[in-house]
Amino acid sequence: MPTPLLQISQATVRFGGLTAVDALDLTLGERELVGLIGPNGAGKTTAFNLITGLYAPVSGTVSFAGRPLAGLPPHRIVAAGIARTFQNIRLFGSLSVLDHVRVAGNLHRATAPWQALLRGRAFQENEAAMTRRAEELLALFNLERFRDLPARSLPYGEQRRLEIVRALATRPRLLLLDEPAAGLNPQEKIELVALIQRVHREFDLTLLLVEHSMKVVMGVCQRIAVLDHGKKIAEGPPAAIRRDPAVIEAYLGPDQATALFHH
Amino acid sequence: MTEFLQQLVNGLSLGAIYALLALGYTMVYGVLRFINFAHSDVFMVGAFAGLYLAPLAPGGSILGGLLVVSGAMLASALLGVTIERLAYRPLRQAPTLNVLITAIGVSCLLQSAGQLIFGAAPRSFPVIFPARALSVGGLDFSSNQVVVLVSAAALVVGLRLIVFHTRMGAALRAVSQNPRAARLMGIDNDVVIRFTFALGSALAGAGGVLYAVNYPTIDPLMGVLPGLKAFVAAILGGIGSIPGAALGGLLLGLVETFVGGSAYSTYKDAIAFALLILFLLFRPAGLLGKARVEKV
Amino acid sequence: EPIKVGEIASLTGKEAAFGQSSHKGTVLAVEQLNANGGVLGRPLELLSEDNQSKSGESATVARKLLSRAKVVALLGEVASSRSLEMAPIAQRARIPMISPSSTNPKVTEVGDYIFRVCFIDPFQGTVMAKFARETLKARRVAVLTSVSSAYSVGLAKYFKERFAADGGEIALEQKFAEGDKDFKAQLTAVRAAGVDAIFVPGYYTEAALISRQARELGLTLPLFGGDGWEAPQLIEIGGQAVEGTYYSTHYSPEDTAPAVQAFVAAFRARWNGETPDAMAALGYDSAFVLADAIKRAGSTEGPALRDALAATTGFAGVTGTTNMDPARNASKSAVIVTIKGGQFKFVQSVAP
Amino acid sequence: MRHPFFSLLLALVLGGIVSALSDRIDPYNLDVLIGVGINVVLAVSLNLIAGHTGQFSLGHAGFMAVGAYAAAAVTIFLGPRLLGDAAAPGGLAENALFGGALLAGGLAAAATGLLVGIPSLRLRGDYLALVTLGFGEIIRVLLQNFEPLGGALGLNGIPAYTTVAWVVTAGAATIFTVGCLVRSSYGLGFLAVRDDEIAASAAGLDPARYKVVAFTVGAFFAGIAGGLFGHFKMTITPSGFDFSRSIEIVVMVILGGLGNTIGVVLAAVLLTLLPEFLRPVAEYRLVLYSLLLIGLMLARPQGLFRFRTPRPAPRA
Amino acid sequence: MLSVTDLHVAYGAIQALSGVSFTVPPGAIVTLIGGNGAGKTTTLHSLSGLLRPTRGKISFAGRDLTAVPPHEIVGLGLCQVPEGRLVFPESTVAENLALGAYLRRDRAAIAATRDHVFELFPRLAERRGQVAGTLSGGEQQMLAIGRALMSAPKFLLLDEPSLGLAPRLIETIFERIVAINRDQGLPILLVEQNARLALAVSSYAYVLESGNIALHGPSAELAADPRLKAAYLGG
Ligand SMILES: Nc1ncnc2c1ncn2[C@@H]1O[C@H](COP(=O)(O)OP(=O)(O)OP(=O)(O)O)[C@@H](O)[C@H]1O
Ligand SMILES: Nc1ncnc2c1ncn2[C@@H]1O[C@H](COP(=O)(O)OP(=O)(O)OP(=O)(O)O)[C@@H](O)[C@H]1O
Ligand SMILES: [Mg+2]
Ligand SMILES: [Mg+2]
Repeated sequence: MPTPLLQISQATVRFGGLTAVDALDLTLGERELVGLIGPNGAGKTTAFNLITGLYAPVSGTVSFAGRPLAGLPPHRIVAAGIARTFQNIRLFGSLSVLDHVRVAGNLHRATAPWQALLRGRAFQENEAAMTRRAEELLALFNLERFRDLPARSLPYGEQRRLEIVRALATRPRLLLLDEPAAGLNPQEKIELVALIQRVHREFDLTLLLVEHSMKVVMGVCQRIAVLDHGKKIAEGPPAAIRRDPAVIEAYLGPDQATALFHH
Repeated sequence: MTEFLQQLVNGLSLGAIYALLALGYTMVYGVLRFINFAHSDVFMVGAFAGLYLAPLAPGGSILGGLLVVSGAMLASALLGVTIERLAYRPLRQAPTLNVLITAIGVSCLLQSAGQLIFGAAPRSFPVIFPARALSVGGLDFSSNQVVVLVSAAALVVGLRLIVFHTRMGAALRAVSQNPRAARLMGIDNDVVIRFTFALGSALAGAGGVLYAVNYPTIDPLMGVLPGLKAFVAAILGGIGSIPGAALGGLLLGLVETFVGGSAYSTYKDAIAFALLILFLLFRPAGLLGKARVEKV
Repeated sequence: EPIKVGEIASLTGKEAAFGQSSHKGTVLAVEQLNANGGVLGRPLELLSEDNQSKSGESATVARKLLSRAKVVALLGEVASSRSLEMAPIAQRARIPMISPSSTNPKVTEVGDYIFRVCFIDPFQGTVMAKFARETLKARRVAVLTSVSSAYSVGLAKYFKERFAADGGEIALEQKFAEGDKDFKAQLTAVRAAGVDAIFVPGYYTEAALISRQARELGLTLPLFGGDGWEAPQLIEIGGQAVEGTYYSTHYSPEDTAPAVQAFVAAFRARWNGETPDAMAALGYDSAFVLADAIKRAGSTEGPALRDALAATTGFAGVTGTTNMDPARNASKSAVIVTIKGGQFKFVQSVAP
Repeated sequence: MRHPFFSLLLALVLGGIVSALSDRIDPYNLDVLIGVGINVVLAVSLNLIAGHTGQFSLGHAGFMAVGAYAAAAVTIFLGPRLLGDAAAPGGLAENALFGGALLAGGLAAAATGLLVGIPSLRLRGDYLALVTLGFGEIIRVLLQNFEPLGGALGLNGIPAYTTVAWVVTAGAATIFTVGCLVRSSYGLGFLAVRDDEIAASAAGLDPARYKVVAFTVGAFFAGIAGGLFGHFKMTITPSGFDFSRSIEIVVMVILGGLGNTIGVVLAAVLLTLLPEFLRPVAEYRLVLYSLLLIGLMLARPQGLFRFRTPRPAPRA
Repeated sequence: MLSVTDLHVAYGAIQALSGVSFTVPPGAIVTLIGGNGAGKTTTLHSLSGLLRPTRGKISFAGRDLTAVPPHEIVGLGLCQVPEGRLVFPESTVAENLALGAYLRRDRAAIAATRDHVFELFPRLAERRGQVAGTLSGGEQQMLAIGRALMSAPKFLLLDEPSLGLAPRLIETIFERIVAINRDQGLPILLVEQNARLALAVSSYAYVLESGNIALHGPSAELAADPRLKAAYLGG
């Protein structure tokens, strides 16, 4: 078996007396699309924070493409190829939509500060190339009409998409999405599913998706891991997870959120 | 040993004054999240209010002293509320740095208007509390120092009671954490903020009079330096924390005193700042400040 | 056509207390001169500019007064550091400048157009060192210096040099900074050092508080200082605690000389009953020294005025008799004053 | 600012013209003009730290002090040795020396900035403000006690090398540098760090590096401003670089609108000229000045010179 | 109970609502659905007094609310669970709940309500001492709902209560909302993205589009309406 892209083994994260992630094992292979679900407070976001270097595990390891990530600051982890979005949208309020993508592009087409002063040919070309690439990305996600607007003035759904585009601009090999469907209406959720699938296909990357909308999770994931109280309680293909009694008990509920309100 | 103890006494009494002023900074900061630069000038106005009120009260008695202090607190509270209404409230929706500018403007205004109205030359402050030199086991201090220490301690306890055990206190904390949500709880933010300014400014007024009692020369710029020191104390203690402000003030007073009495007195302020910087590097949220939690 | 004279003073800001005193003296002098028919038959017009006690401002207003108003001379500043800002500009423009009360030697070293009507720190330091040795019979003294004040640092330096040369011992030197009001830390260290007297080169604001706090700490030994102490507030603020302290000064409002009493009376009448302090007296004299020089020069041209100023001898002002020495510093007697029964009392006069 | 070189050129031509005329300008006007220029350099450089990068700093006067003293030390102590007696006033040798002195001042200040930038990695908001304030005060106290540089009395007898041309050049260079930095895709990182540090690191940016760069570059130009100041006023004192000087610069930056270079430049001009215009009211000057300051802020809370209103997003 | 007529609200130059009218009869659950940026939150903010309408009238229990400040509106019993939770991040769960009951004085009654809330959200009881800022997204949502219930409201405004909640919990919450409405006759104005769910629990629905009411009718009818199906019910 080839080395997995991401390997979390026996990782534990604690806040004071609270164990938010408990001896978690999770392995992602190249180009997989995996869902991470679980009740509120199960530790999903914490797992993301663990992977992206915002929290350090008290025990256990996280390694990416065979390389341990311990001790790397968040921006180095991004450079290594892991990008993410946030459960509570975190954009650069005053930056324009285009600039969000350009700034994330720095990782690969960095110009040094002094080049910015000399403004030589190479610099100009590089800037132009970065802008072009940013525009392409925006076009791909239908955001080009907002190009010069400050991000904070975007409608909610578009902000969510912009976060994904910003993450993609760092050219990740692994993309972590934290509740991308939250706050979207059913129609938008359908579009999101299509978008995720397209990103997965066209950008040639591995995706880990945290989401409470079963329509989205079941619709796109090849495999699903379920957390409860920081522990993994189930893992498998969507169909199996849907029927897993432990998952139903802890998370889905007996009626699986189908229309139950018949008055 | 006597020298050490004496310096300890000196440091504590100096620190108590910083603490008094720092409490006001911390109160206002706690609610509005901005450094009220005009605080130190409200302190000055408090002292001048004391100067003009002193002849009206029986001099050199506890009762007279308390009357003067209360009068100055009232005057300062009025001033604080007025400043809030005219210079800060219109900027309620603007970023706090903008309020900082009007605060600097108000501070400059009070100082320069003070020089015009009260004159630039220092004025001597009358005796309002019974003044006595005390000597205990080789340690010398004045009764005024005791007054300051006792008042500072009483105010810390009082403030903590208000903030943690009254409805107004609860509202105050709510407004500081999330003003919009506070309104949805039925809290009238304007009332809360006005209350905070009144309280904070009253503290400054009390501080001004007590400072003047201890160092009986007052002038329109008298607030600048203690204001700066108190600002430092408030941050050192963990801005927003009431016991932190008190502790920060005491600590700063002690550091200054011990350095000031040593062979390195030349570098007193530099050493005090250097120690503070080092300290903050290890405790970025100050002595008792809570590191701001940011859930991502 | 009036003769325009520029004045630069700290009318606002940190050191406005000193600046305003000096300014009031100067204004009074100009008013008196004009009431007596002016100089060379022309009235004097005093153009005062404020520098907010800020560094950088004095240079700007000096340029303004020189280029816009074409003043014939500049009066000012109290603080040596700000006088040093004006001086090179006056020197380049070849317009005389008279500092009323900057006592640092460097001020007049800037050039031959720069004068002052007060004595300088080396003289004052010497006077007080001698006084401490001979009159106070002090062997070991402590010095309390304000590090942020050039005046204080300078005076301390000359005092220490002379005192040590006279066989005394500087037991310790403690420092404080401008605006400090608590000196107990330093005084406690002084107490532990066991000295005969404390020298406080500084301003009356500090001296009064230092005296009080020294007494609170049970220190009964004599304190003494320089001309910065000279102000009625010293007794107002210091109260009992300044009894038996000494300082050297240019002048004393208690001086019974008719000229001084006339000045004090006129000053009180003009400024709301305020008693003039040393700054006021020096500000007053600076204007008269200038007027005297204009008269003698018979002209307001820079070089002529400069020569007349340099030739000032035996000018009798309220701060004593001024003789310009070759370094353009006033060589005049220092007066030593003590406080007794809540009154300033003349002790002795020390000739240069 | 589409063509930064063009505007730099324009500024230099303008500077050339003014300095050609400077002999004919009244010295007082010239003094004020140079004061304006120096404040522009200070405000724009602080804007990089506080406006663009969001690191609230109360120690800018400290950087200025380091630059002023270092530059003055070069011209006073090395100048006579390097120039000899032959150098013509205003000649090439003198200007070369001055250029070198300014650079030395800038570099010394930049080194200090680097030092101050480091705590900024751990501290935020008011805590950082305190540390920068502390650094400024430490610098002041050290200078006060350092006798070779004049101690509390300050350093005097600094040669008057500063000319309008130098000031305009420095102003243009500061605006150009800050403008170019911020307008490049590299420099977007400053803004990103200001808006959200965690998001910035999620976009692969190193917030620490950006902050340190901002402090270093900002301090460099503050140092240059200090050098210009010293060689214009001919006297510098430690107390001239105190906390209140820092506050003045902060006021310019906030009033101009954080991160808005043109606004900050205009605010620096306005706030330098305002007190001069208010001179006729004498003692009432500061009172009026503070009232105006409050009034301006209340009237234009978005910053005096921010005219663009955000466009609404098209509806989906 | 609550009636809104011809409501206009603008953010500076941006017109967010242009002539919205609807009513909520006593004891009813009425839902407001609509796409992103349609103006749902703006409507609720106007009702709570956080935004001032430029035109139109809001009347609640016979009182005109248009010029009443927010804290007095809460005093009248109109209580909102805001979008984005807006918890007090540095206060504990228990303190947040206590602030919800800020205007109530009867300690025993408050304690009883708190026990109810803890019963509804056992997780909150577990975490009563944790500062709210560190709660997970869903936990904060529970807290926001619990906090609103603490005020013993006479009218409840819910802005996307299901946001970020696990499926099982959504079920529980909606069951509970229906129960409270049924048992206490508490009228509710519900804003939801999850239109299917919203229509299932409400009796009447309004569809908001670009600041206007585009459609309205009994929920059951709208649920079958083809115009709604495409855009809001996900085909
Ligand atoms: N900084 C922190 N300090 C203390 N507790 C924390 C902190 N961050 C998270 N927790 C706790 O850890 C647990 C896991 O939180 P996490 O945010 O990972 O949940 P989640 O699975 O993402 O939930 P949700 O679906 O509601 O977003 C929660 O109970 C939360 O309260
Ligand atoms: N603070 C604001 N400043 C300017 N425009 C705003 C502001 N808040 C909302 N808007 C605009 O008003 C319109 C209505 O916004 P509102 O938040 O009420 O929509 P919503 O229906 O609640 O959407 P969502 O489903 O995203 O919560 C949108 O076009 C939005 O861009
Ligand atoms: Mg989460
Ligand atoms: Mg909404």
